[in-house]
Amino acid sequence: MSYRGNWAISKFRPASWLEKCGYAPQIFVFRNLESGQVIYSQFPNFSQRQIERLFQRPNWENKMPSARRDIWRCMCVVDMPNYESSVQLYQNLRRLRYLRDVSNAKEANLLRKKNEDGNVWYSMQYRPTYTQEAVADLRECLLKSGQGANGIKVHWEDPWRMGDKAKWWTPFLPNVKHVTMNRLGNTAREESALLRELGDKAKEEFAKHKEQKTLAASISL
Amino acid sequence: MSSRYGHLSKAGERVLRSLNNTHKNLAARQEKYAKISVPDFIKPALPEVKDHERFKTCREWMFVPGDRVVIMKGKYKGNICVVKQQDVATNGFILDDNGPMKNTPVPKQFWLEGQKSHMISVPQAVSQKDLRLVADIDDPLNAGQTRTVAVKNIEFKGTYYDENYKKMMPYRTVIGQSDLVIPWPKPAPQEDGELATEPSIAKEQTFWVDSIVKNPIPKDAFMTIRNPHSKFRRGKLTARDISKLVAPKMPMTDVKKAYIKEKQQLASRPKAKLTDDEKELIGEKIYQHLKEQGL
Amino acid sequence: MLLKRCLHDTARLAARTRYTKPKPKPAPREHVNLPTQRTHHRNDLKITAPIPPAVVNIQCSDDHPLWQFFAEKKFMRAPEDLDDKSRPWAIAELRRKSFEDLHSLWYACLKERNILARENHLLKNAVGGQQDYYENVAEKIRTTMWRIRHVLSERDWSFKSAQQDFESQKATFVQEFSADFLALPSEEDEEAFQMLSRFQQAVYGINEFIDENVVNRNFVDGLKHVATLKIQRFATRDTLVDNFLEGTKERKITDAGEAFVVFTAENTLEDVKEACNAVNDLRLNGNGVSRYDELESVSKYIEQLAQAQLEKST
Amino acid sequence: MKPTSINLFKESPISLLTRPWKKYRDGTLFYGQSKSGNRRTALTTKQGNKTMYKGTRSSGIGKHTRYGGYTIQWNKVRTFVTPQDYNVELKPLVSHNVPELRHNFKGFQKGILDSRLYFDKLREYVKNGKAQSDGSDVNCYIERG
Repeated sequence: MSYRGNWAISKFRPASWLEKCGYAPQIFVFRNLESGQVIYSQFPNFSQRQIERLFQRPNWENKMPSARRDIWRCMCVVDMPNYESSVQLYQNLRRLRYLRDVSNAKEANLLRKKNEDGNVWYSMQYRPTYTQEAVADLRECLLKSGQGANGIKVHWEDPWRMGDKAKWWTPFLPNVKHVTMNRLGNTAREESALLRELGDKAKEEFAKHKEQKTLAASISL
Repeated sequence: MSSRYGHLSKAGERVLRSLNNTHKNLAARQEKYAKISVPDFIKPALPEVKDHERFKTCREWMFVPGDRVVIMKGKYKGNICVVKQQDVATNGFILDDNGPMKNTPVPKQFWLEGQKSHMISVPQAVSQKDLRLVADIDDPLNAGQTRTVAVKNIEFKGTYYDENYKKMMPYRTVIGQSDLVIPWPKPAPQEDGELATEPSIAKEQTFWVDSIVKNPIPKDAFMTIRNPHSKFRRGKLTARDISKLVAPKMPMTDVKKAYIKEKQQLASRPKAKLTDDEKELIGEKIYQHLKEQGL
Repeated sequence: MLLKRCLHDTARLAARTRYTKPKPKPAPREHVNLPTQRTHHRNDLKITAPIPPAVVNIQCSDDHPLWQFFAEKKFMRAPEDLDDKSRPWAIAELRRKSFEDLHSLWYACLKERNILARENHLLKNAVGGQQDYYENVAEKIRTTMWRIRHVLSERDWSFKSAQQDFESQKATFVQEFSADFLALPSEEDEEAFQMLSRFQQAVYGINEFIDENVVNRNFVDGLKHVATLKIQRFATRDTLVDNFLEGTKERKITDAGEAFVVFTAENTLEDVKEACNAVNDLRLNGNGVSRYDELESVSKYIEQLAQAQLEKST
Repeated sequence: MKPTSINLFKESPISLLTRPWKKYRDGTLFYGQSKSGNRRTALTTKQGNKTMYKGTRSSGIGKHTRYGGYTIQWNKVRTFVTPQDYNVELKPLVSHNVPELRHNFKGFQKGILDSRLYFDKLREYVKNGKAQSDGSDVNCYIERG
């Protein structure tokens, strides 16, 4: 049997499991530095199995990326108000990826920027369109997440990558908060620590939120 | 974006340069086609000169912008013009409106600001041999008045510091009349550039020879001041290297040894000296001989 | 077809017996574990166009260090805005600049060349030009830079050759200075002692900043000579100093300890007198420094002096 | 059978070895047949034996240790020493309106390297201190070195 990476994080996990195991209601988006491809994860890390699940139709333009940790960098972290919505977001993102790669592949291909040969624009191995699609997908999911996307916070590694904020985000998703991740020091090396810190903060927030809710419920009683 | 690195690296430079080396039999033909392909409004009036033939000093140029010259040849013969510009590519001079002009059509994308018609008059460069310098000199007949003359030939003599050009310039004189100096025209004043240091700061002295004991330069700086691995510093032979490189002396053969010994022996023989008697004898003999000859 | 269906139905009904009757539905169970995962992806998701990155989100401070690669914060300067009139620094002008100034100038040149190289690269690649506007200016700056190196190298060689030739010239140099120094009238004392301090630094390397000094034979000799000069200057004005000078061998101070005492005295008559008295006391006590451990004792004195000064300042 | 080329007989090995008219650029004698051969091209990374490493003129700031580590040798690391008090007023060029200063070494045989000149300057310094010389005038164009 081939190595499938970290077993604990290699499959889909429901909300209750995530809460029980001490994860925060977050979704992590990683991007590949070489090819620009993107993977979504429920955990602050990822495994080979996740990659295999996500890239269902690999071809010469959209190759199955390797799980080398040094070529993946966290692109953004989305803090959701509760575990159910985070799982829902993950499912929606996965669904959109499926639509792009499998069922509506032709339609998705029409939206991509092409080079003079009619192929997806690239420079060496790098195809920037995949990262840009991931941003578009995230926006689409947040738009459809319901309740006006309240209490959602997006931590961006680089605000450049989120696209024009005034054009794409504020008019449609005024309640979504955008934050830039800490960029001081060697963030590439200390990424896991950074993500853990973000997770701890999100958990605290969630606990506070929950407390308030129960308090409100008790008062109404 | 295509990337060209010719300005950063010399890789492949020789090959590219060799593309320009045309055979001498083809040069004329190539020049002809090059001339045809250049549009009329860019076409220079004079043939372009090679790099090493281009004028560099004011002695070569003879006239500088601001000089008055008279045209000696062609349609515009006799016109007195002012030199506006030196044309470096053709060693020619571009003159003011009195000089030769050419009416040519210009495509719209090359129109100058304020241009309204396709036709434009472009000044044509004039070569040095068709121009004579015009100067005002004191009239020898009417004292106190000046006369405008064209100078046939110019000669440069000596140098002096020119306040206007801020450098050493030669005296420009009429040939044969070294006292008749034609001054260089005053150039138009220009503002200091952006990269120029303030003059007073540039000329301020901040270094004085102040010690015979302590080097004025920190030791660590020498690695960057002089390259210890420079190719001009190579090739210092040590004694060991020389002993390795120089072939040992061949031992002498017996014959050679004997020859040298003989030579030494011959040299060490006592030299015979002529005594007075012998000299007398020789003299006598010569005398007899001459006598026989009848001298 | 119709017949077939009819047969199909009727045959089934005919075949139904007591045993083939469907079982009644079971009663709903009470303790049922709900599925852990009940959410599902939405079905109204749409593929949208990729969102390109945008620079507008990024705020750049005006003092960002990378601005040093840009002239006037422009992408590229127009060729007309370039400074093509100025000339490179002349060697003679650079010879008059201190090392620190030349070092600064080198960095100024380097920064400007970085800017020009950037612009030249853009011209050759992004714009597709063939001209050498930027290279011509950069070449001038390069001239300044090689001249800086040339001047520094030359300065070093001239220092080294002068240092070699100084052995033979030292005696006359020192003598000339002594004559000049002693010839200055007493009104110009301040000037004279400034001259002396420059002289001691130039010839013996005796620095006014104590911790920059290196104690060697030359330094100690300098100490003695400077002390002698000081005494000689005041000897004509006071009999005590004159007598003290008479008492020394050949009217010179030869002991390093004594020289140090006189050297550290202030440049006034009173202080010099005091120093003379102190030296006399030293002599009475027989506290001379032998010639063989001069260097050690002088360096010890210097250390003590430095410490004393440090304590005073703190 | 093909007849042997007559050219092969014309040059004896000794005459080939001693012909002095063909030389490399650095002056050493050339003994080969043709100077425009493969020999004069640059060494590439693909040539040489398996231990040959041409290098890329990059890195080399330390050593690989056993077990895959790397120790940096700081004396090999490129360091840029910036001036301690940066003089902002100095710019890379000088105005064209300022005459280029020239030094004149009349009476000093070795020019700027002359020791006598050095002593003279030292004497002047000891006497006058840090006094500006004639060249500090903006319009000065020639000065004693």
